[in-house]
Amino acid sequence: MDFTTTDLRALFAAFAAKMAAERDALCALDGAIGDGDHGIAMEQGMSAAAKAAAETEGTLQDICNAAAKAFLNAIGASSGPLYATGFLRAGKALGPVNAILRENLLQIVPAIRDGIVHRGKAEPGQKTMLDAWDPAAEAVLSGADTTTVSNRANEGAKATSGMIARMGRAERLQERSLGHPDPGAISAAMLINIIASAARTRP
Amino acid sequence: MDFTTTDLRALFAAFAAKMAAERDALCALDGAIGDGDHGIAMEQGMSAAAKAAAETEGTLQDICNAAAKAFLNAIGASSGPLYATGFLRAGKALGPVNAILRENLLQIVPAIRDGIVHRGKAEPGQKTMLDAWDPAAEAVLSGADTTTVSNRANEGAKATSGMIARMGRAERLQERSLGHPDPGAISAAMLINIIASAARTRP
Amino acid sequence: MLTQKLINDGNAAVDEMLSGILAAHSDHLWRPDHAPRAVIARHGPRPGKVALVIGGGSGHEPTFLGYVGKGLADACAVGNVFASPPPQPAVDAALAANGGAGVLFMYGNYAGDVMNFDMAAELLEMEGVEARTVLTTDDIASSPTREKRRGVAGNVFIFKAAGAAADLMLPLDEVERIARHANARTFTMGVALSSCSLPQTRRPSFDLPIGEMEIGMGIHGEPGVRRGPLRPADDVGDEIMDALLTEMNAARGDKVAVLVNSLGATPLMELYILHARVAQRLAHAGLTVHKALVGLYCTSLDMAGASITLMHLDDELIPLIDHPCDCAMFRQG
Amino acid sequence: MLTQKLINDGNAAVDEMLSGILAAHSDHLWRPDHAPRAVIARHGPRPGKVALVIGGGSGHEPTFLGYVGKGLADACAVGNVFASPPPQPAVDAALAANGGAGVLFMYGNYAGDVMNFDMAAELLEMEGVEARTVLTTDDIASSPTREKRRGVAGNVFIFKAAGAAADLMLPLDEVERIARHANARTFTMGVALSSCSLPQTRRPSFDLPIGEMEIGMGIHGEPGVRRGPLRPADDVGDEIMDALLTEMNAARGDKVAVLVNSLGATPLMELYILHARVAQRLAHAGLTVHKALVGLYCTSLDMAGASITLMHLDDELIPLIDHPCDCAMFRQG
Ligand SMILES: Nc1ncnc2c1ncn2[C@@H]1O[C@H](COP(=O)(O)OP(=O)(O)O)[C@@H](O)[C@H]1O
Ligand SMILES: Nc1ncnc2c1ncn2[C@@H]1O[C@H](COP(=O)(O)OP(=O)(O)O)[C@@H](O)[C@H]1O
Ligand SMILES: [Mg+2]
Ligand SMILES: [Mg+2]
Ligand SMILES: [Mg+2]
Ligand SMILES: [Mg+2]
Repeated sequence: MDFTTTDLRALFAAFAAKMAAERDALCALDGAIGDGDHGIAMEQGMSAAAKAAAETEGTLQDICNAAAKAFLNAIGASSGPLYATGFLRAGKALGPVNAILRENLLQIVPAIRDGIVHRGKAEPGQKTMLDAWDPAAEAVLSGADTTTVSNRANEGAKATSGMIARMGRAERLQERSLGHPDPGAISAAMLINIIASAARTRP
Repeated sequence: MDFTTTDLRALFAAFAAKMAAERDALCALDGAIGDGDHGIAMEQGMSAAAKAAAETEGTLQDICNAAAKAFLNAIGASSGPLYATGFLRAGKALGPVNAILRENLLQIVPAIRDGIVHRGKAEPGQKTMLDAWDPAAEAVLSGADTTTVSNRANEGAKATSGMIARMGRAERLQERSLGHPDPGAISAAMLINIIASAARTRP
Repeated sequence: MLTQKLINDGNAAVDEMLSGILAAHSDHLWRPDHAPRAVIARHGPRPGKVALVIGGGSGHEPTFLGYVGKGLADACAVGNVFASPPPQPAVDAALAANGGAGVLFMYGNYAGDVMNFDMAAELLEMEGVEARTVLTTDDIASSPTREKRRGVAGNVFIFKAAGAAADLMLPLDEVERIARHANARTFTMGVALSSCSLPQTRRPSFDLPIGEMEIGMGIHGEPGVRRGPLRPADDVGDEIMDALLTEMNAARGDKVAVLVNSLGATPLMELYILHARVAQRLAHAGLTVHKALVGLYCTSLDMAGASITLMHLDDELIPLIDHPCDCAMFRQG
Repeated sequence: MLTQKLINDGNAAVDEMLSGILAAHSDHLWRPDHAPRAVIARHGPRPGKVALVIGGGSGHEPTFLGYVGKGLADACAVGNVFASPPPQPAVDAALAANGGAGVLFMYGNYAGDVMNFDMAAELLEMEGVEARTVLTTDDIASSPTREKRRGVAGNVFIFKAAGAAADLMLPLDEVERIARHANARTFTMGVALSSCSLPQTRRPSFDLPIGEMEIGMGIHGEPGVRRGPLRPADDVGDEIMDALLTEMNAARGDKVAVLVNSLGATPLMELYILHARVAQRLAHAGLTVHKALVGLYCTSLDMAGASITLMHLDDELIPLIDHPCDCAMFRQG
């Protein structure tokens, strides 16, 4: 079964719904080691991205580009440039087409990862969203199934609790960042889980 | 037994000790219908008055005058001019002498009352300190004993709960002042009780 | 539990604050050696000028101290927290600022202040210095009768007008008349969103549950007209503006000065959100905003909340409100 | 329970605040129609002048908006609460303020701001406008390494020096050099006495028990160096001054500018008490206070607490710090 522009719009809508539902929990995580707004940024960003996606005619890439721009302009912050760049790369990976094979959807995971790395210059292990995106991307590239991709993302996000932050606001906390998961990694795992579900061929 | 300048200094010290002990309770009463500082004013004022009394050589009147001035300069506020004027009148009542008959000490109650009325222009029933000083003063003038004088003061202070304030900060509260006693009347009753004890002939 | 404050000994708070103010603003302010609670403008007072002397309790900063300076008040008597100063510092302030043209005392209408400043005025008369008094009574929530009202944030505009009149070397009669005129045309109402706490007790002065607000609260935490659920800023603005506009009774095309004031803990973001509504309401009423101040001008220690003041301008008040002034905490022109 | 705030819809707070600011300060500020989050000085920008463009998240008022005006910043890009603005308003602000002599972006050193403003600079280069960037890094508590430090209240002095240089029509190279020089000589450290809460969540961003304080906290509520019992103001002042003086490493006789800043909810009384200690310590260190600011200059929403900033002045910085400026929320000279 194909993954169409309708499905891509639904994917962004699912991102937005999840971020809205998790807003306060993500803010609380960010409050512990950051500035308490990550849930707000993700909710507002994804809501704008979903709206732009819904309103955009055109190819999968067009929709991703519109979502990227809307996400960035709605929020700025750290997440804005990182995900905007990620979505632009996702659009490139999907291509200027109206549909792809559903099993190929997982390819946006490494694409988003690359965009985040390009923009943020972080490395895995520095307690950022990359610690969810990177293991999930590697899993995709090694041909793992959707469940494994999800698991890698979840494990990676969870493992940030044991890391000392080396990027972003939490960097200045040093040892005090230990014991708290990175909010960006937690929200990243949520997004990856949604992508993985969408990549599963429907019955 | 005589009431001497030493006893007068001790009386101011007793005022100061009581106001220090009741500071927070009086502040809480003032917080309900005023600005929350009555306990602080009375503590600081009486502490300054006691210190001035302790340091003043001279007659009973000299000591009262010094206490009045110190009380006023330490606090200002509403209580400052009212009690300063009251203490000046008390000094006049005690006279430029070194001792009086202890049973005559009660005469300072109407004297203080008169000072408060002169300065503050309040009438009984307006929910002020006068509602303790006035019934106590009337009791003294009608020759009542120390216990009765104390009782009148306590009853008068308690009765302010049922009054609508017509003077001072609480005046603007109208009906909302009902149900709360007037902090100035409560502290006044405490002072009157101390005067009444001091007026009892020691065994 | 004690409230969170950056202080040392609560009883020393006012004197330590004054040390800090004098250290920071020695170019604007000085104190006579014998009168540590009298603060005098370095550049305002001069021979032949009416001395405007303001004062009141501490805890309202930048009121009153912050308004001492050229073009505004000449001196200030500083009381304990929420307590009128005693007469002596008011006398000392007046004598230090005296230019031989008389003294005008201005302060908020509170029983304690009236008693203490009246005693100060008596003492001054004994020294041969003529002293008049104008009470500020701008808090419309505190009484239906103008004379019984409290003086609150409107002080800023009222003192400003009187200070400008004095700076223009008008005689005492005129300065007094203008001060009364300015007061009569100034209207304030506020809401509190939290209690404040005194440095000496470090306990909330009163109990205001989360989710409620006190409408018409005074700047010492005196309870207001009523308590009700906390409403959105626009509704709060509307309730206050309805009351102010009714009281002010201005004609379309009239000019006003506006002050949206924090009671201490409410930050600028909220004040400007409130001001957005105030500006809408004034535009809707056909009134022109000649001057708008938004910020901390008359506070109540660490209380959260805000007040709105309108001064109904006229041809006499406009140049006085525009008159330059240079105070430690308020500059203009 | 939701924290007590005078707001309407939390998501609309920044835009409503901007409406209020534009309503109150239309004589100082304007916005391009197409760019509601770009705020431009009415009187600063002019041909041949380097455009100083500042910006960052909201919630720090009067930082950043309040420092837009003649003699200081030419324009400002306004982000959501505690969130860097996206590139577009920074581009719009820069284009509106552009005088043909290049643009200098200045903002605090935060990952988000760096990414967004770098994108803005790239976009500007594509439009043929030269854009440079100087990050402020004055928060000594945030890292032992200068380049990794956050920018906090020291922004006021650092922007001030750069703004004065630009107002003096110095070329871009010089303005940039001076901005770096000013930043390198500015040192800040703060303590928080309470959490803040975002308008959207109205919940405390973090948990700070009564009786404790957070030393070295950032202006977005980022945790600081350590948490400890709340100490008297003098001890807090000493701990901060010890750290600042060690970092600054000035010689006796050197001059400093001082800023004692409220994080939002801490009122002037407490700031001046703290400043009294700061002044003592500076006198004891043999340093001369050339300028002292005490008040709300760089806040963190409704957080209680304060920061102390020292700028180590030299012959180049003194006239720049003294240079007149006329902004909506900050005036001098
Ligand atoms: N350079 C970076 N690379 C990757 N992720 C980053 C980087 N900097 C920050 N992050 C992520 O951004 C998250 C914070 O996002 P958010 O709260 O929206 O922004 P802000 O820090 O501006 O408030 C962090 O939890 C972290 O995962
Ligand atoms: N005119 C007056 N006559 C008598 N008592 C008064 C008058 N005005 C106020 N009071 C008393 O003063 C008390 C308040 O004193 P205090 O709290 O020390 O002063 P302030 O009101 O200045 O804070 C009131 O409770 C009331 O009893
Ligand atoms: Mg964040
Ligand atoms: Mg009181
Ligand atoms: Mg009082
Ligand atoms: Mg943020």
